[in-house]
Amino acid sequence: MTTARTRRLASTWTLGSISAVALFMLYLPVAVLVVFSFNSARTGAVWESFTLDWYRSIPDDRQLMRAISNSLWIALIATPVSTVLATMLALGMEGGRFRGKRSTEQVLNLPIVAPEIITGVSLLAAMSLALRFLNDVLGRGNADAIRFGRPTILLAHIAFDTAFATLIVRASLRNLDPALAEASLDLGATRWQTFWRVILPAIRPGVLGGALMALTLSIDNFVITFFVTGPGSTTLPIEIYARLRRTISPSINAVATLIFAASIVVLVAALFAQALGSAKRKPSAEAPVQGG
Amino acid sequence: MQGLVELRNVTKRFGSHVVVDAMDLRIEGGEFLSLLGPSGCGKSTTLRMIAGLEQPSEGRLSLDGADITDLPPHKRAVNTVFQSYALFPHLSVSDNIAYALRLRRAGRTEIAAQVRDALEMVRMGDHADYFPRQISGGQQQRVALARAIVARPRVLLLDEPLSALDLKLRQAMRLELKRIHRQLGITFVFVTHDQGEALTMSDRVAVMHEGRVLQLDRPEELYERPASRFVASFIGDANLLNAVVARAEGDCVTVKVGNGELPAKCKLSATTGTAITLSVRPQRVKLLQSSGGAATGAAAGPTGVVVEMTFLGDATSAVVRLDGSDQQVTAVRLNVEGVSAFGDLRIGDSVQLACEPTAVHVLVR
Amino acid sequence: MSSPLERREKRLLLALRSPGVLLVVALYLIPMSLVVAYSFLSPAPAGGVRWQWTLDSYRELLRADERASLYNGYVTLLWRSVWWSACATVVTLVLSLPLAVFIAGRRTTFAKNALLVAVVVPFWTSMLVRIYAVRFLLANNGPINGWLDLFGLERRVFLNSPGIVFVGLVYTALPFMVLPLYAAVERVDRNVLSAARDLGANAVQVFFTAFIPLVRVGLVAGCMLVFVLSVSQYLVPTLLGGGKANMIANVIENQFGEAQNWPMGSAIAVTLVALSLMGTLWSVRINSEARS
Amino acid sequence: MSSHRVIKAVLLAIAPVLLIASCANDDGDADGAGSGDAPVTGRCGDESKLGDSLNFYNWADYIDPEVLTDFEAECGVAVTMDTYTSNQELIAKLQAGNSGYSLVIPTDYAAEQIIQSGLAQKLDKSQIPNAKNIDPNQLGFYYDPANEYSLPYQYSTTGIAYNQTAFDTPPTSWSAIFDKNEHCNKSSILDDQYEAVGAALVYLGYEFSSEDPEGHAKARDLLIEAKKCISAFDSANFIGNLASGEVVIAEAWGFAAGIARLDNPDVKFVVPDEGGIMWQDNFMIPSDAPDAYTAHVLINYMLEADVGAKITEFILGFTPNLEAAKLLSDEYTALIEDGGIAVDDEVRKRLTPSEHGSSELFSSTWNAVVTSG
Repeated sequence: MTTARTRRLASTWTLGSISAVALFMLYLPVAVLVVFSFNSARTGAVWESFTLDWYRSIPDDRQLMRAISNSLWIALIATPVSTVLATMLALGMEGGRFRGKRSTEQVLNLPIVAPEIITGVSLLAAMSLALRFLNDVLGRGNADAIRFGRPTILLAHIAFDTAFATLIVRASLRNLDPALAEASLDLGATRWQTFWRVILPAIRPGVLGGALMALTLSIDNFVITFFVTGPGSTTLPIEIYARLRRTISPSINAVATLIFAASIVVLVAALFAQALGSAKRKPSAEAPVQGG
Repeated sequence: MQGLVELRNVTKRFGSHVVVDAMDLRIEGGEFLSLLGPSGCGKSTTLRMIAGLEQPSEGRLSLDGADITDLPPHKRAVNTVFQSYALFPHLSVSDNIAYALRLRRAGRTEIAAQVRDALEMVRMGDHADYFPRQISGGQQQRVALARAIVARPRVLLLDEPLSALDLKLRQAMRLELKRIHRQLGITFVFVTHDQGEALTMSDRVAVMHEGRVLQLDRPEELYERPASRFVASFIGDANLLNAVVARAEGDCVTVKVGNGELPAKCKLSATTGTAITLSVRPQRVKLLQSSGGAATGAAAGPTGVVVEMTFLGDATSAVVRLDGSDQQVTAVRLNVEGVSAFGDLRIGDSVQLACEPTAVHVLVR
Repeated sequence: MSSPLERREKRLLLALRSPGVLLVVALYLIPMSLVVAYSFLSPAPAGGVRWQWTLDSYRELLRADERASLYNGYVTLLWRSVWWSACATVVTLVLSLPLAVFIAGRRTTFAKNALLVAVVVPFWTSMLVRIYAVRFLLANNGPINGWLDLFGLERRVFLNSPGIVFVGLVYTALPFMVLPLYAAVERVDRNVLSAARDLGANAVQVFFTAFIPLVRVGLVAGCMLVFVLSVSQYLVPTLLGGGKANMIANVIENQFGEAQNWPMGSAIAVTLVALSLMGTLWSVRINSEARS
Repeated sequence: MSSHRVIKAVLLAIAPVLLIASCANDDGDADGAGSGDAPVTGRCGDESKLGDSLNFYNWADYIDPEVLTDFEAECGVAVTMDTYTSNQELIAKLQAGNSGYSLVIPTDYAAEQIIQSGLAQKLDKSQIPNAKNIDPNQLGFYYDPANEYSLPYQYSTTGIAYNQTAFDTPPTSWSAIFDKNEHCNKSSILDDQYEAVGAALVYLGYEFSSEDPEGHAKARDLLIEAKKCISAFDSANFIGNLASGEVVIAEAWGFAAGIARLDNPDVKFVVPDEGGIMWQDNFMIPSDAPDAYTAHVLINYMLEADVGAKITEFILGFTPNLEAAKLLSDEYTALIEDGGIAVDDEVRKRLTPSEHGSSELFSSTWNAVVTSG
C-alpha cells in the first residue's frame, strides 16, 4: 500500500516536472518578449531602464493603427458570420444521413488539410481571375473596379474560420443526446424553437469555442491573408511581418505584448462567462419553489 | 367504434432493412397498452412513429380519427417519456416541466399551477429548482414523466422508461405509473422488453417479434394461452416440449412426451400423431419421487433425472432431464420457511412428471 | 418513396449545409482545382501562366533530383519536409503526453481548467508573435546568450540552422497536440488501467497495452494535426531558418515569387497536398477502425 | 477552346460570392484619370481633378511618413501606403490585375518587366513640371530609354556593409563574404536572386547580368558554399542586425548601411574592388491605376526640392533631384561620406547598372541555392 502510494507520488512528480518544463518552454519566449517591451534600449538583450515609450508610440503610428483597425474589422465580421455558418453546417452535417455525405466531408476537410501557402496562392489565382471577369461583366473601369482588399480578405477568413469552427461545433453536437431535440419537438416545439431553446443552450460551449477559434485564426492569420490583400487592407500580422523584416522596432515588442494580453483577456472573459453560466444553474437553497 | 390511435398497414424500412412490417394496431382510449418484445423487434420504432419522430415508409396513422401520418411531432397531441429521460440540462426541474406550457404561451399563473400539480403527481414537489444533473436517476425519471403529462396529451408514450433504474426503484415505479395512469385517465403506450413490467401494468400487451405483432391480448390470456412458441417463451418462463398427440377425446388430448404421457386441454382439433409443442409453466410441473418406475393413473407421466437444483430465495427450481430424450423440464416450487419444498430431492434422483390438464397448453408446431 | 415530412427534413438539412459547403467549394475546391490546372500549364514570362498544356513542371520536379549533386532536388526537399515533420510530431507527442496526463490527473476542476488555460493561451496567441519571440530570445545578442555570458559560459549561435527550425516546429505545434490528447486522456476510465495493473501488467505494459489504445483516437488526431501543420510550415523556416533550413513551402513561395514560375510552384503544391491528404485519409481510417 | 470553358465555369461559380463582397468595398470614390491640357500649377495641381485618396505601393520604410501627412495637409489627398519587400511581390500584385494602386516604385529591371508586360502607363510629363529638376545622368537607362514610363525616385548601390570593430583591415573584396568569410554566423547575403547571384557573378569576374551558363554554375557553387557559413540570406533584418552587432558583414544596399549607421556608427560600407551595382528605383503608374491624375500630382510633389531632400534624408539613398541635393543637410553628407556610402568618380567606375536579361537562368541558379543544404 505504501509502495503503491510512493509510486503514485513519484509518477505524479515526474509527470509534473515534465509538464512544468513543457509549459516553461512554451512561455519563456513570450515572457521575455513582454519584459523587453518595457526596456528603453532599442537593441540587444541588455536591460537599460523601464519605459512605456514603445506603447506610447503606437497610437501615433498611422500604419500600425490602420493595420490594427483592419484586423479588428475583419475579425469582428468574420467571427460572427463564420460562427453562424459553422453552426448551420454542423447541424446540417450531424442531422442525419444523406447522399454524398462522404464527399461533402472530404470537401470540408480541405481547409484543414490544405497547406496555408497553397490556399493563399490558389485564392490569389482564382480571385484575380474572378475579379477580372466580374469587372468585365459589370463594365467597371480602373477607377471603380472591384479589387483585392478587405472584402477578399474577409471572404477568405470566413472560409477557413467556418471550416475550423465547424469542427468544434460538430464535436459538441455529437456529444449531445439526440433525444433532447426529439423531446423538445415532442413537447410541441417547432424546429426553430427547438434550436433556440434546447440545442443552442446545450452546445453553447462548442459554439463559443468555435467563435473563439474563428476570432483567433482571423486575428492571427498571416500566410493566406498575405496573398489576398489589396490597397489599404494590410492586417496586423502582415504589418508585423513587414516590420520584422526591416529595421529594429521595439514597438513590435509592445504590439506583440498587447496582442498577447488581449488574447488572455478574451479567453479569461470567455471562461468567466461560462463559469458564470454554470453557476447560475446551481439552485440556491433559499430560492422559492417555482410558482410557490 | 374507432380506436384512439390506429396504425394501418404501417411499414418502416431503414434502407433495405424492414423494422416494422405491415403492422395493424388499434389502441383504445384510456387503456394502458404495452409493446413487448426483444430488442430490435420494432417496438421503439412503432412508438416513435406514433410520436412523429419517425415517418412510416408505408401505411397510415390516425389519432382520434384524424390522419396524422404527415403531421410533424410538435403538432401531435402525443408526448413521450424517453429512455434516456432527455431532460434539458440547462433548465431547472420546474422549467423542464413548464417547457411545453411556455411554448403554448400559457399564462404565468397557469403555468405555475400546472407545474406544481405535475410535480406533486410525481411526488417531486420539493425539487422544483434543482437541475437535472443534481438529482438521481429515479428522480429524473419522475421529472421526465411530469414533463410529458403536464400538457395533458391524448396519448403518453413511454419508451423503456424504467430500464435505467435499479430493481427496487423499478418495482416502485411500476406502481406509481399505474397510479398516475388511473389518476389521469389518458392512454399510455408503454414499450418494454421486460415481460414482468408489461404483465403487471398493462391492460393489454402486444408481443412483437421481427416487426410484427404476434399476439395482442390481456396479460392473463397471454400468460395462460400463448398463441405461439415465441410468445410462450417470452411471457414468463415456460417449459416448451416437443410432443406427439397420443389420443384425442373431445376437447381433451393426451400427448406423448419422452417416455410417458401427459393430459392436456386444448381447443385444437388435433388428430392422433400430430407433432405439437407443449407449454407448461414451471410452477405447475409436479415432480413425483419415482420408485422404480411404478406408475399410477391412466397416463403415466414421463420419467427423468434431476440434473440441477437451484435455491432462488423464495423458491427452489429443479431441472429434470427426461429419460429417452434430450429435453429438459424446469419445475419451481415455493419454499416454506426457507425449507425446500422439494423435500429431500437431490441431484441424480429419478423423478416422474405430472401436470394438471389445465396446466398443459398445446401449441401447433 | 419517402414521406413529405422526411423530404422536408432533408431539405432543411440541405439548406443548413449549403452556405458553408458552397463557401468551401468556391474558396477552396475551385481555386485548388485551378492550381492543379496551372501545374499542367506553361509559365508566362513575368508570372502567371500560358494556356499551353504540358507535363514539364512535373518532369522538372522529378528531374531536378537526378541533376542534383551539390543541391537538393524538389523530391529530396519534399522528403526532408516530411521527415522533419514526422520527427517533430513524435517529439511533440513525447512532450505533450505527460502534460495531458498530468492535467487530466488533477483532482479539482479549477486546477484542470487553470492548466488547460495555460496550454491554450499560446494556442490563441499569434503564431507570428511567438516565433518572433523565439527569435528574439535566441539571437546572437539575445537574452539567452546574455545569460550564458553572465554565467561565464560561451555564447552560442542558435538561430538560422535546421536545429532551431526543428525546435520552432515543435514549439508552434505543442498546443495543437496537447488539446486533442487531453480530451482523449480525460475520457479514459481509470478503472481499466487499474484492472490492467491487477492483471499483472507492469507500468510499461499498462502504458502500451491499455493506455495507448484507449487514447488512440485523440493521439492520431493530434499527430495528424501537427504533421499537416508542420509539413507545410512557411513562417518557421523563414523567420528562424534564414534560408539555411528551407522546407517545401519556402520553395513553393520562391517559385510563385522570385522565380515567377507559377506552374512549377503549382506542381510542387499539388504534390504536397496529395501527400497531406494521404496522411489524413490514413489517420481517419485508423480512427474509424478504432471506433468500430 | 476547352480551357476557356473551364475558366468560365470557375468564374461563374465564384462570381456571386465576389459580387456580395464588392458591396462591402469601400473605395469606389476615386476620380477618373485625366490628363487634361492645363499644366499643373502649384504643388497640388488642379484641385478640381484631384482625388480624395490615393493608393501607393512602396518598399517598406522607403519614405518619410511625414511626406505623406504633409501632402494630405497641403493637398487634401489621403495617401494609403502599402509596402512590399521584393520586386517580385510588386509584379505579382500588378499581374493579378486591378491592384488598386496608382503609384508604384519598382527597381530598374523590374521596371523593364512591368513595361514589357504592358502593366505601366505612359507618364504625362506636362503634369510633372518638376521633372526638370532631375539629374540627366539618372535618366535614359536601359529599361526606359526615353523615360516615357518612369522617372527616378531614388538610387543607391549594392556592396558590402561591415562593422569596423570586427575588422583589422576593412574588407575590400566580395571574397570576405563568399569564400574567405571570417565571420561565420555573423554575416548575411541579400535574399534576392539578382542581388545574390549577380554579386557572385561579379566576384567571379563575370558581368552582373551575365547569362553565361558556366558563370552561373560557378556562381551557384560559390553561393552554396557561402551559405554554409553565413547566418542567413536576408534582405530584411540585416539593417537591424548590422546596427545591433548581430551581423558584422553583409551584402547590403548603400542606403541600408546608412540607416544602420544611425544606430551604430561603427557600420561602414564599401563597394568592393571587383565591382558593385548601381541601381535606381522609379516612379511608375500602373496601366490600371484608379487615379492616374492624382498620382502625377504626387510624383510632382515628391520631386519638389524640399520634399525630395526630406525623402533622401530619411532613406539615406541618393537623390536624382539636383534641386533637392542642394538642400541636403550636413548631417546627411557627413553620414554618407564617413560611412563610405558616397559615390565619387573613382567608385562610380566600379559600379554597373542592374540589368537583367533572362530571369529563367537567374531563378534556376537561385533555386538551386535555395534548395541546397
